[in-house]
Amino acid sequence: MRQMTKEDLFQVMDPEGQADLAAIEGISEADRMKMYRLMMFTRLWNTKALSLQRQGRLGTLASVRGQEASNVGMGLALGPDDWFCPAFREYGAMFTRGAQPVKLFQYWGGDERGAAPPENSHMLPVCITVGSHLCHAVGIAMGAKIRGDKIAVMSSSGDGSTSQGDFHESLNFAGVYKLPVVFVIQNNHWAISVPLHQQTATETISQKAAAYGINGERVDGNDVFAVYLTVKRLLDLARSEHKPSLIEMVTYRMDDHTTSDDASRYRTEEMIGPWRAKDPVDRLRKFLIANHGWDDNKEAELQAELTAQVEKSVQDYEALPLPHPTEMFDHMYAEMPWHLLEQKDRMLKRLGETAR
Amino acid sequence: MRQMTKEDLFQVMDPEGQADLAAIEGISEADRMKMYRLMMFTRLWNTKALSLQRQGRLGTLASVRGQEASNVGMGLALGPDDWFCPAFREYGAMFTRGAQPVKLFQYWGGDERGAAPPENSHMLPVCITVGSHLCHAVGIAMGAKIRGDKIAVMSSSGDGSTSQGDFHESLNFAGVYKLPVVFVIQNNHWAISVPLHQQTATETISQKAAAYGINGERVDGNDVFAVYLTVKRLLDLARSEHKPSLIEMVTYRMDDHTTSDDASRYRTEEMIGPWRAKDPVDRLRKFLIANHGWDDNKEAELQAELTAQVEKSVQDYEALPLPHPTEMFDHMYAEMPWHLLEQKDRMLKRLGETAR
Amino acid sequence: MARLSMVEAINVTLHELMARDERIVVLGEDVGKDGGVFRATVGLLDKFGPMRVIDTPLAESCIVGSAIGMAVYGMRPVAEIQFEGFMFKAYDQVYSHASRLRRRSQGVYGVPLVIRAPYGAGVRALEHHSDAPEALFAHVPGLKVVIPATPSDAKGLLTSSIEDPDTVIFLEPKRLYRLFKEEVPEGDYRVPLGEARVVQEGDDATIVTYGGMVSVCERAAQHVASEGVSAEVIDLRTVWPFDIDAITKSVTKTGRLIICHEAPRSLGVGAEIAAQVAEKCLLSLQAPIVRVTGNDVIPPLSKLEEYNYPDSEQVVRAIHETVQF
Amino acid sequence: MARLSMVEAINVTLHELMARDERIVVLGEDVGKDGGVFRATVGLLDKFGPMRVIDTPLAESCIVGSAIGMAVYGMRPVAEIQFEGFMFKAYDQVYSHASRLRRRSQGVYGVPLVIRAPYGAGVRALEHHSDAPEALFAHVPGLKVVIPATPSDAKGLLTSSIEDPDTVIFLEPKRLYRLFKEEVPEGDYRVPLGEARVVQEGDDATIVTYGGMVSVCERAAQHVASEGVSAEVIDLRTVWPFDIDAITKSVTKTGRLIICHEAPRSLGVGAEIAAQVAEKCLLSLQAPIVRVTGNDVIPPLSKLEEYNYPDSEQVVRAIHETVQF
Ligand SMILES: Cc1ncc(C[n+]2csc(CCOP(=O)(O)OP(=O)(O)O)c2C)c(N)n1
Ligand SMILES: Cc1ncc(C[n+]2csc(CCOP(=O)(O)OP(=O)(O)O)c2C)c(N)n1
Ligand SMILES: [Mg+2]
Ligand SMILES: [Mg+2]
Repeated sequence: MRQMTKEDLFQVMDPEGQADLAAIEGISEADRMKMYRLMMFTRLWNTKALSLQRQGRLGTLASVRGQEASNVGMGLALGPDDWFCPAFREYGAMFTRGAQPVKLFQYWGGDERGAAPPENSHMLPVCITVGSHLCHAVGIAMGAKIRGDKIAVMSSSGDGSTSQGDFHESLNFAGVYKLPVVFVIQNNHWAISVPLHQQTATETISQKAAAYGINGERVDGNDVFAVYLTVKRLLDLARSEHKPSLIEMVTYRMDDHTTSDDASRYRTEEMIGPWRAKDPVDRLRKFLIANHGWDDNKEAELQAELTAQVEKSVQDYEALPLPHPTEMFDHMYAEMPWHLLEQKDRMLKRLGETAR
Repeated sequence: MRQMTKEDLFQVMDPEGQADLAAIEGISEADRMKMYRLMMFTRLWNTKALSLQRQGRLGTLASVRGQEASNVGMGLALGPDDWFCPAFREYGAMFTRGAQPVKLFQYWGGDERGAAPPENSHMLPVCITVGSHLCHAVGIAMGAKIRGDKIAVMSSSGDGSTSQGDFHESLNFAGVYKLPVVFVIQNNHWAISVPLHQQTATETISQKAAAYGINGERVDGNDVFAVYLTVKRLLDLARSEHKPSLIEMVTYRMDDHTTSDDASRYRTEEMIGPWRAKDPVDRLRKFLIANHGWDDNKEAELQAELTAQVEKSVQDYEALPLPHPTEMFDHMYAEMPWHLLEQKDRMLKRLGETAR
Repeated sequence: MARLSMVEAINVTLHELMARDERIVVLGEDVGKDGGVFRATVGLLDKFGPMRVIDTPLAESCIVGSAIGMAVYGMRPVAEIQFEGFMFKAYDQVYSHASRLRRRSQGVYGVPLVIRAPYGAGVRALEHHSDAPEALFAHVPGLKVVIPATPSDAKGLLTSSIEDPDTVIFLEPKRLYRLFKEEVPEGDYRVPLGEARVVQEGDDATIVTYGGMVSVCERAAQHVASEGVSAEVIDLRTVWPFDIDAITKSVTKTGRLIICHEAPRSLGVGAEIAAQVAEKCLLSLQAPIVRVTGNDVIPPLSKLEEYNYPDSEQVVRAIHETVQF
Repeated sequence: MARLSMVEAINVTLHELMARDERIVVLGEDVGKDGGVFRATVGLLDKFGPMRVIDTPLAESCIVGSAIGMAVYGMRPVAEIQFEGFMFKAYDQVYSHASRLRRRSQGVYGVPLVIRAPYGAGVRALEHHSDAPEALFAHVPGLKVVIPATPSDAKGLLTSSIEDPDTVIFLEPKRLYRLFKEEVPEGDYRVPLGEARVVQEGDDATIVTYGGMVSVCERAAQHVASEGVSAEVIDLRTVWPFDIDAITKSVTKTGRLIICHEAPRSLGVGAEIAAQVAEKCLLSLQAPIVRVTGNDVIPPLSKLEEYNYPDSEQVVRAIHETVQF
């Protein structure tokens, strides 16, 4: 088996939007439009979220700008019964699974109730402890295999997550048990201030698959078609042959790590520059213009429509009633034990209320 | 880079004791004799320890039988200033670092005082939590690199340890920082009842090096010359060029996992059979007979001498005074805090003694 | 009813529950072919096959992490950690996820997971094989901690733990695994979580204990009985959230409290019991609260092992102390 | 003396100590080029270079594990865990090794390691960024736990921690990082570990607290002072092993005890304080011991954050309760 190098990079659409049409034959025009719509929506929602944060109307939050293709492409590749285990920078993928924009605002605005995954989304809530949810993806895949359910499971996490012990243990389990699971790594080249080459001494992330006897692939993460085709193919392989995969999405974090971060402390404009030309949204737009009669009018119309959706979700968010302070006791256990009842009661007394 | 397969196995002496004499030129006759002596001593000590355990004179303990070559070979390859971080089945390697047989009896007999590493042995005490000491090896190597000390560090652990998150994090650190560290894996094919193929889906352990951008090698662990030459070469590389390595020693656990285990529950005589013919001690003896005039008389003499040493250490062990109950408070902190003083005092009262 | 040791009772319970609930899956190191290093899972692999009795790689974090995933998927995983001292490799999965996913998902997912581990000292074992870390789980919001003291309770509590919708850390005192046998109810048998057992009634002092210390305290109570002192012995069974009513009721009656556990003293479960009593029934107290516990040390190896954990003599002394105060 | 915030004081301390002791090495995620997510390590990389200020891969277990190795090798590592909620990935290294290697090697090796982490709630952060897990370290035999409440103490305690021959878990209340500045002694400055600080003397009730709750309790004490109630406020500083003499001395004087911490109530440090007092000075107690603490919940996100941790009003109420008992 040959080891992957940096030269291995699956791409079907170049930064100019020129695509290998034969390769993408299986993606209908409607699906291509859906991809664009979701990517654009993700970008607009993300932009809005950043601006709300600056105004103090949202809390700390991680921008997904630059990673819309890898997000939307992998999300759309999932089947309805497949499971998805996201990290914390996957709004685009979450939208493909039916996540409500208002709920995301609610959660990142500091209200846990926004974290509830939509009914039947087969999606875990956001995972913030880097890498640890890969084990959960493995467990879901074990459950599916035990039950004989023909589904696949996909996790998503960053290049930084590949340094965690849980990454290793998860991929090893997947290899040993031949699980229907696909581990997607969003290689956006940074883990806060740590660049990829200080995260690992390997040339690629996909080559790490060799340590687990599983399949490793390396994809242009800014090419939504390449992302979609690869993830779909490997999810199929997982579902039908119980072959697990590690997929490296080569992309870039265009913004600060989060709104609490100031990336200028550790990276220069020269580093980002080359990636601007590879923008995933622009790339797909160019393709649509060349191949599907997309134009400025349609663009303006779409943006207006999606912007209105985003604005509506902001209004809905801001109209949400505050959680009652005792909400913090909810869902700690299926049934509230005495010590929490006591503490809840104390809280109510503090608030001058009586037991609810 | 080509991926290692099962066919890759460095050997310079075959199971019949026939060696590539050119390859072992650099190992003097005295060194060869020393290897044999230490391997034989390890085997005799180990046999005695197992029998003491059966008689209730020692506690639970893990037999090293079958792994004497990989133990002694790697131990002798270390330079005097190098560091060694063992797991729990490395008596042979520990003897090469000056470990006192009586101390090992003391420790495995249930008295912590036996765990004290010999002065200047640059050896950590036994590590029982599988895989976790690989991080310590990394840290020692970081310390050495920071200080500019020209030393190398070696850890030893089992095939089972490669499934642990700490294995992964350690090898990744070693790759990223280019540390003078060599991770030796004793692939004895079992982690208690779990055979290698249920531990990992890879064909070899050495191929896991590819996930860290470090050097991986695969060695016949029952060939003491191959072990010694490889470890020495890679320790040199670590010391002089800060190149870390992962070395897989292919060997076999000939006995039960520990004295608490009954391997007949999960492995058959047929599985062990082929490995009897590869015995590392017999192999070296055949070599010595063929090349250095070793004979039955010399063998009998050596065995008598070493057996007497072992017996002496048993006597010394059994003559050791029991630890005083308050010994458990020693070395918990450099200076005993009030709560331990209080507890120690309570213990003395319980014993009817007054403060010491 | 059959006479069973605790480890047999656990084994029988797993057999029975797995037979009647397909969702139950057992996983861990050496739980399959080997039947577990203490034989707690023996026979399960033959009966239920490798899909439901899973020998895992040597990786505690993913044993627990994957069990969490299975639980979310609707299974009822019972994960074995080979010894309590190795639970810390999985601590993040327990602390950050098992205890939190219900709330993080706002009740959409639960984690009905049982993590079993042999627990405590008393079998002359190696380092990391004699620890008593229950407090480190009890302090984590969202968890339950159970420690049985008899074979019957082991069955009844394990059943309730596996049926519980939340994560239960189920610690099995090694010293009791084979110490004695007793009649264990056959078939369906539950001991509800959160309910203590009054092992012996008494009026002069309350002894709150659990796990391997229950019989130690029982013996102490019998000893002082011969001196005319009547001590009430309470076995918590569920170590957290413990049965506060049983404790306060008894202390209100006796006015004296002795707490006994083998775990390190400081910030142990005993500290919380003392704090609750000092808050809820201080005025009933006629003597200082006494804790008889393991020391704040690394549990010593066999040569000193017995000196670290409480014995009946110490408990007797503590009873004398409080009663004569 | 310079007026510094707590995070500045920590930064200055690291600068000064690293300049005078070559053995000190700082490592962690984003501690180098970025200067730390809270800027605690800013400037160190430029001054001391990448050999002593080490940006690590994203792997907490090996951050602590490798720091242990460095400590054994004779360095004085100061490991930063980016947020307290991520310490659990390294928990096994702390529990099984940092706290044990001295004894395991019979004193041949020690682990003079400081693990720094931003700690606690109050900065409207994400999940895992507002936890208060000190009890989970205090219960582990062999560790010390330190939580400063002022910039000067941060300097003095960090200095003592780095010079200490054993492992110290050094938790830095995020809410205090920039809350206020004060004059911080320049140059060599030590606050000995294990010594509490009497923040305010008083006769009617004792309030034992630490970290971010110290100023909350101080305000409460000032409030009740205006009502003629004199409360003594004790800042533990070293949370474990805490200054037992300071506590018992004060409680013996006042007869009333309030304990305040933001960490979850059950099995928290407060439980141990209560247990110690219930054992050592029960007869001095004129009222039940009251704990004012965080709840046994996942620290809520920003919208409810302030409702979870104690505020001065609650402490005032607790003082009233005990004084009027
Ligand atoms: C276990 C853990 N350690 C530290 C952090 C703090 N942290 C949040 S995101 C991040 C970097 C993550 O990098 P990567 O995995 O590449 O994902 P990205 O942020 O680039 O999407 C760090 C260190 C965390 N969330 N979890
Ligand atoms: C973290 C951890 N989990 C479980 C154990 C129990 N245990 C002791 S040895 C062992 C198997 C180790 O296998 P391997 O690493 O191959 O070493 P070997 O015993 O073959 O020398 C296990 C599971 C342990 N010591 N540490
Ligand atoms: Mg990244
Ligand atoms: Mg092995």
